[in-house]
Amino acid sequence: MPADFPLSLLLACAAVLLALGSAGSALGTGRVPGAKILMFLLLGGAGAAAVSAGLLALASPDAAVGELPLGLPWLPWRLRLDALAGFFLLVIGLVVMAVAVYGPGYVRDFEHGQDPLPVLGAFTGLFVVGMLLVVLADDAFLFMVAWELMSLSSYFLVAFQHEQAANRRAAFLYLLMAHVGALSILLGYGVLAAFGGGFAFDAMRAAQLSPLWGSVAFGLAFVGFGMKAGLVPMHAWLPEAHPAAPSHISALMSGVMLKVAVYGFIRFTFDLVGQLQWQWGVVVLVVGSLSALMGVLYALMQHDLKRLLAYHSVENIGIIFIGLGLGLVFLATGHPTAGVLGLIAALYHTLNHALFKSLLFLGAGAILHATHERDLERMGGLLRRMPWTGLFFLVGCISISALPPFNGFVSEWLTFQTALQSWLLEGGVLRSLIPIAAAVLALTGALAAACFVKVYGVAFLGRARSRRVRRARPVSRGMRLGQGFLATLCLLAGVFPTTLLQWLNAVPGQLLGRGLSEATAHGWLWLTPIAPQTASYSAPVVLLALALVWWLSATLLRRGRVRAVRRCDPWGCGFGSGLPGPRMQYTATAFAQPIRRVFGLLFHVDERVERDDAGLRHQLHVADRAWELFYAPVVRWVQAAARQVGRLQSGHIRVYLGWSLGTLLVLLWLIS
Amino acid sequence: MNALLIAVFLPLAGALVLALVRSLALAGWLNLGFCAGSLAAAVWLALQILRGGDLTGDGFHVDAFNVYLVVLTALVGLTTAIFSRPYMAHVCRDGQVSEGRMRLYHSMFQGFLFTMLLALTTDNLGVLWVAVEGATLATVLLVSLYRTPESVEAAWKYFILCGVGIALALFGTVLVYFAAQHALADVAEGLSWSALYAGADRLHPTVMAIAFVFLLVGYGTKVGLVPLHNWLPDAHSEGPTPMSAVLSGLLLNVALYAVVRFKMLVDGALAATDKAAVAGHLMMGFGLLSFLVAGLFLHRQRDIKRLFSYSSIEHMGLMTFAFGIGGPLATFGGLLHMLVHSLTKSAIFITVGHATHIAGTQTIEHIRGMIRTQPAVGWGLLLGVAAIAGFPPFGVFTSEFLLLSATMQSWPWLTTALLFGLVVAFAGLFRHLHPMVYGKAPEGQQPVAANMLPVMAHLGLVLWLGIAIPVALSRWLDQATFLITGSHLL
Amino acid sequence: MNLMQLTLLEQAVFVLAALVLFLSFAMLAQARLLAGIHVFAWQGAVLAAATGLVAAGGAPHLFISAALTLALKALLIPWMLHRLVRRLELERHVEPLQHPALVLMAGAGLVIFSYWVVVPIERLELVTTRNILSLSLAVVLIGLLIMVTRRQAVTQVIGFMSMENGLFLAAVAATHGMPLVVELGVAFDVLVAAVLFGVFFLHINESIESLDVDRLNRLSAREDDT
Amino acid sequence: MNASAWLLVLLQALLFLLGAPLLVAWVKRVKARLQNRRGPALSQPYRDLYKLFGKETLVAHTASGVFRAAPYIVFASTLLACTIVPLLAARLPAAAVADVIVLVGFLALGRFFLALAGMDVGTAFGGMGSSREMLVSALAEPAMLLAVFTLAMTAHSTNLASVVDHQLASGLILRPSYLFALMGLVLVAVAETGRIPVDNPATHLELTMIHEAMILEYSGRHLALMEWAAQLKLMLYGVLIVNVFLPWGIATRITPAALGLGLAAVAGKLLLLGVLLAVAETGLAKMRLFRAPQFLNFALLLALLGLLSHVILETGA
Repeated sequence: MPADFPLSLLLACAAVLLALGSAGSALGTGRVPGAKILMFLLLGGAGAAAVSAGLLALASPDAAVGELPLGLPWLPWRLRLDALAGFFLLVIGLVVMAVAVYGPGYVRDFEHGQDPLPVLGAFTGLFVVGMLLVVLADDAFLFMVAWELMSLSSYFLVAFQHEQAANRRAAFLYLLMAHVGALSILLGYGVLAAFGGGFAFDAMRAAQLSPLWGSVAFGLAFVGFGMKAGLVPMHAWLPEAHPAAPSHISALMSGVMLKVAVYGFIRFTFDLVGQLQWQWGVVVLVVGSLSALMGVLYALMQHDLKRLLAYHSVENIGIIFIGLGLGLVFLATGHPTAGVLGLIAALYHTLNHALFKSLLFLGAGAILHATHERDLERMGGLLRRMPWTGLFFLVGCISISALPPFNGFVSEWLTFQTALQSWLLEGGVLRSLIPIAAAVLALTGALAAACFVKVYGVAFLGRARSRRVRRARPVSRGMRLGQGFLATLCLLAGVFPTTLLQWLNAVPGQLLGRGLSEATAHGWLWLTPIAPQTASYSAPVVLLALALVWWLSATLLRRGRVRAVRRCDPWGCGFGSGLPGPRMQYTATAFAQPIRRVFGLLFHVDERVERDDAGLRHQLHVADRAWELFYAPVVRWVQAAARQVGRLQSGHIRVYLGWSLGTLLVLLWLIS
Repeated sequence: MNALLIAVFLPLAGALVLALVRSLALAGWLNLGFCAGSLAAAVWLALQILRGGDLTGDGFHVDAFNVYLVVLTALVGLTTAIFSRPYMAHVCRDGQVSEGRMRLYHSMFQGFLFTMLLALTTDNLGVLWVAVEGATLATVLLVSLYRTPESVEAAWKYFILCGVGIALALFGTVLVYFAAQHALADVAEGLSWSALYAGADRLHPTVMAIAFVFLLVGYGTKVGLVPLHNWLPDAHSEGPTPMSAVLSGLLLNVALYAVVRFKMLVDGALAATDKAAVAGHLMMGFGLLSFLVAGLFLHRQRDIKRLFSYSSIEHMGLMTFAFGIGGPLATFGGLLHMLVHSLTKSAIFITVGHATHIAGTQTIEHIRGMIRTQPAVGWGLLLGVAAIAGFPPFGVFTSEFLLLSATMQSWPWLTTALLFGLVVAFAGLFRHLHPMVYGKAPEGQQPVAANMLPVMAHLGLVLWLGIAIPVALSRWLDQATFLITGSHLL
Repeated sequence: MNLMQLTLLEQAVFVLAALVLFLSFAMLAQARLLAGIHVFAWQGAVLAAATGLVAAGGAPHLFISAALTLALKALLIPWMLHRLVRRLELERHVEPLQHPALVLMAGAGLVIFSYWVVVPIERLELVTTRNILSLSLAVVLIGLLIMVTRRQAVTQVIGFMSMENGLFLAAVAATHGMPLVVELGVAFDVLVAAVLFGVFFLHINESIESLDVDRLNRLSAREDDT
Repeated sequence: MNASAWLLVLLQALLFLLGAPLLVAWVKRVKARLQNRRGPALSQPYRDLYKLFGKETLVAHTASGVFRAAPYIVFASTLLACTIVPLLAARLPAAAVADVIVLVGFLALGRFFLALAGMDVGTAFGGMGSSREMLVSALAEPAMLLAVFTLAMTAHSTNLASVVDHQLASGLILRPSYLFALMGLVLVAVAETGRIPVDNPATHLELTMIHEAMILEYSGRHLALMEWAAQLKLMLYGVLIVNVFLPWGIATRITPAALGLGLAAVAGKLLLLGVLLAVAETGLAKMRLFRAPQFLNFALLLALLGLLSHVILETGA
């Protein structure tokens, strides 16, 4: 019973209960005054409890276990909170807190719309409950229950604004793929359970699998979790579903739910399967690189802000899996230090992505809230309309573009460092494959930077392209606070990587029996993953130096003969008097056009120029190739099968009787 | 014993009484009252059995297995009666059904319950047959209650196909009796299941094998196993909705119950031979076939009630498969699935009844935006389908989890087939469900006076079972498992 | 086996059983509706006789079921069918069989098949009953075959009833009848079934102006047709 | 040692600041000579900078804070990137602050804000320039990193100081991988510093310009900072090439003599490099924008070849 739980686990359970309470109190919204505030208070409480539980778990040397009197009689729900689970609790908690602060302002739109607030709030709570329980689960049954609870409740959230057909379609696709993934995971657990004799994780850890069955289990889990995480080519649902949900939910889905999938993969591969094989690492590495590249390229082609961010989730998940793949390769070939480094890099990027992707989605939500616009082509000049959001969004852009001194850079730097350890490996193939993956990572980073120059430049800079955007108002204080919270965390995680790494070390410490002792050996100032002479990075100094140079140059130049800055019109580009209109600005599509031409064959581009009475009309559709390659055939096949089967129900009773007679004869013949 | 007699014969009395009651309102309440009474008696009986052990005599045989189904039958009967009272009143007000036929309806409702309970509790295989046939006769008139050409056609198909099937079952019963005559000392009890079970090993294997084929085809027709299922969607879709609820929730279970009983005998008889597991294998084959085919059928439906009747076929296939595997885990899962499926499916049919009243049609294309028109109905449908599709935290997931793990233990490769079927069926359900519940509300559709209490009760139970199976219930199921497989799970 | 070992009575039962099978064939081949009903009545009568003989052979309780059979199968049901046919002006109705030869071959095949099925029941004292079982199985299967091959609702019912005859034959000859309660229950069900059939004839007739079951296929339109 | 080392870092930064314009002037002059012109005096860039600092700074109405912050950020990040490159001496503490990957990061940071600034005013040209700049850099960055990885994998380090050390220690070894990496890096440098054939710093022809298009709206001290940063970048790449691939002459001990030698050596090498660059620019013509990707893919190919030849030829496996 919960009575004898350790403190960390108690806090975790408290988080679950608080989230449940938030779901419950949501049912009162609309009728009971203040229920809305209570709902978000409880949600925030859940987040805080999760964070504290996670920190406790990271600090404590061993795992906290407990049992709930629920589930199957012979398989009660077993909870286990070790460093890995703790870390992910931390990730979930932080974002949930931000969302709880942001939410009250954002949902104001829904209070008077016909999409009822109670539904939104209730499923948000359940969604958080599901994610927390997945992380806490210590047996496959509870894991699957929580996992599907997470999928189901998030599905309801995706379908929340169900009057647009696109959202319905997205929700259906999402639930379908989530279900397929879940069954694949279940099958993977089944293999482990068959060898370990039980669905409890302890039994699975003890299981001795033959390499073949190990690979089977790994493959199933990889497909299952990859489908949830949105790895190419299993990503099709992601860019559809994430934009469909309300923005703070998109933040939760992109920022946290995908991480829960990462958690599942790590738990399954690094913890349960046992004997690792380097081939797995190669698979993960290749798929990860593919996802990173395709994700960012497709993101560049989007001009719907939330869709673009969703594609960036594909990219960042790819980066995370690159790290995991490197870790797998190194661990399986007996280079624990490099392996641990890979795992750490992946975890670090997991945290970072959770922070900045949620930040960006909250920002997109703020824009949506203020302008009811998601289309970049109609934005512009928002920085002057909503300065705070603009500032925080800029932080998010810099972080996701992996620029120093923000957090995205650190994790990519660590990944590069891991890749550079490939000289340790024997096989020439691996040794040359890994740097190529690193090059892909570099390309991805550069393209991401390009993409966010586009986003920020088009949305926040320049001049407004539509009336509603021109009249945008700043959003409420709570919404700004939520973004600011995440932005601050982004900066901190970028500037104090060493301190963060000290916490992170506990994860591989418990999982693989060793951490990166060297990385943090030279004080909080220096991050030295392998050894000081190999590579080192001191984010605080960098930040300091940047600020110093900036200040120096600024102050020195102010001393110049002319201080003042005079405002004037920009150059008219030879258009004679006055400014060229806002429509003369580069659009998002135009910005991405060179890249679209360079990487043309990766997209399914449908570009046509039509002439109608309004003049020339240029239409451009960039479709995801994954559809025609992977999804359409399956659909066609099922339809055909259904058609064949349909003939059974011919409607003629004599045919039916014939079936009975035939069946009877066949069976009699069978048993004689 | 009294509890048993009350539980079984109260509905019979109800049938007789209701045949005479003219007042519609009174009939509705009486119907409800009789169901409540028999439920109370059934619970009482269950307590007796669980405390005092099996109860055999006077041609009855009650053990943990069938008392479980007795309670389930009585429960679903009651909730359906609760739903049926306002629903049928509405139907009657629409003038679809005349007063006289309402009397027929209520009387036959009770009659149907009586045959169900009799079939479950009797010890005499002949009486079992009579009862199941009686169930057909009782329901066939209800299927054609509306007297539309479609309903008549459906009733005719139902009647002929089930009649033929049941006739074959009788032939199988005769064969069993024939085998018994040369195996049992006392020919008089040659049809007593308990006696046969006691002496199963002495029954002539070949005769029993042939008999089982006939029984499987016969009762399997009623279970709705592919390719004997054709009557099922017709009968479900054309009859009044409460009928569909009890057909899906109860009749199929009882037929499956009969098959399982006979399987127990046949397994005993064939234990020594080289075809020891043939019965199980036949059931597995039928079950898997039905499961997969029905899943594909879901994609082609235009009528909402046909949709869910195919889903019933699918789930019956799953249960048949489970009992075919045998083994404690699979059987436990199968029993649990019987429970959750009956509860969920009847809840769904109840909701569908309201939905069809709102839309004024059963055609899926015209049922739109339920959540907007009447949120309670829309959400009921949505959650019910989510439950039946096997999403946690609903209990269907639990039982399917058990079935899957049992399959993984004994037939690992079949697991993939099961998972494939699950996905196909899920897609088939939701692709139709989505437009029905979501989207804008169509013009001119008014909310109806919907009584969602039964639905909430059922789904609540299913939810509870999904989150935690009470110890008492698991003991109960384990006892039943022990009866069927001869070994405990717990 | 040779008939010498059997008593006269048993031989007679054999003959009657063979007769029942023959009458099934007659029904299978019969094109005219009324004639079909008559053949069915005769089958009932023969069955009743066989039951009577078995009863005389030392199973007195079978006299009751003999009487029941006679009353139901030979008299009541044929009479009801007759009335219906007249009421629906179907006396002149003729339903020629497509490929009669093929159908009769199939029937013969079913006979052989049913014999082949029951052969493995090897126990000497069962030989007689075993063969009668094969006969009755054949009757059942042929009854089903009739239902498959005929489009006329009435003929289908006849086929169905002759299936029941086959069951009775098995019950009587192989197991000297079932316990009384079962017999009564079965008889009751058959009666109700017959009545219901009558009711349905009327409904069907008024819904599709004929009893051609092939025209009962509106429901298949409830599913996508592709 | 430590304090003096940090002083040396500052000295290096100062050298960069002062030397960068000179290098540009040198290239210009040599080019002019190759084209039979007299060309501007070597002091011309300094004069330009001075003039710009003195001029009034205009900012468009439509520009936001990003526009005004960008010059400082660009300048600062470029200067920081310079400080970690060993100019005179190999073992400098600054190299520990940030390794070569961070160096790439600094350049990326500068470029990010440069491109944002280009889009801030809201004219057509700025966006065009930013778009092109991001395309070029996106293709150049992987090539540069691959080239760098070749070094790093040989030296088992991304710390520039250690790389240079490793070079000096291992003496003159003809490595095919280095050859390819060097060529790749040169091409990247050409593209990144906006030289012919990818971009032409001397033109304001709308259709071809990249870098100039972004800073079109700048004036006064802002423009000066931007220009200076560009010059720093050129010198940075030059030093990177000459000192990492051919580090001989660089000081390994901090003594005046050694430092003097280092200064002479690096100056000589840079001047030579400048001549080469001038010759190349005179010989080549500016290419269309959509041929630039091919140019950079070639660079990527070279870098990749370098890496593979390192893996295949130079490691015992």
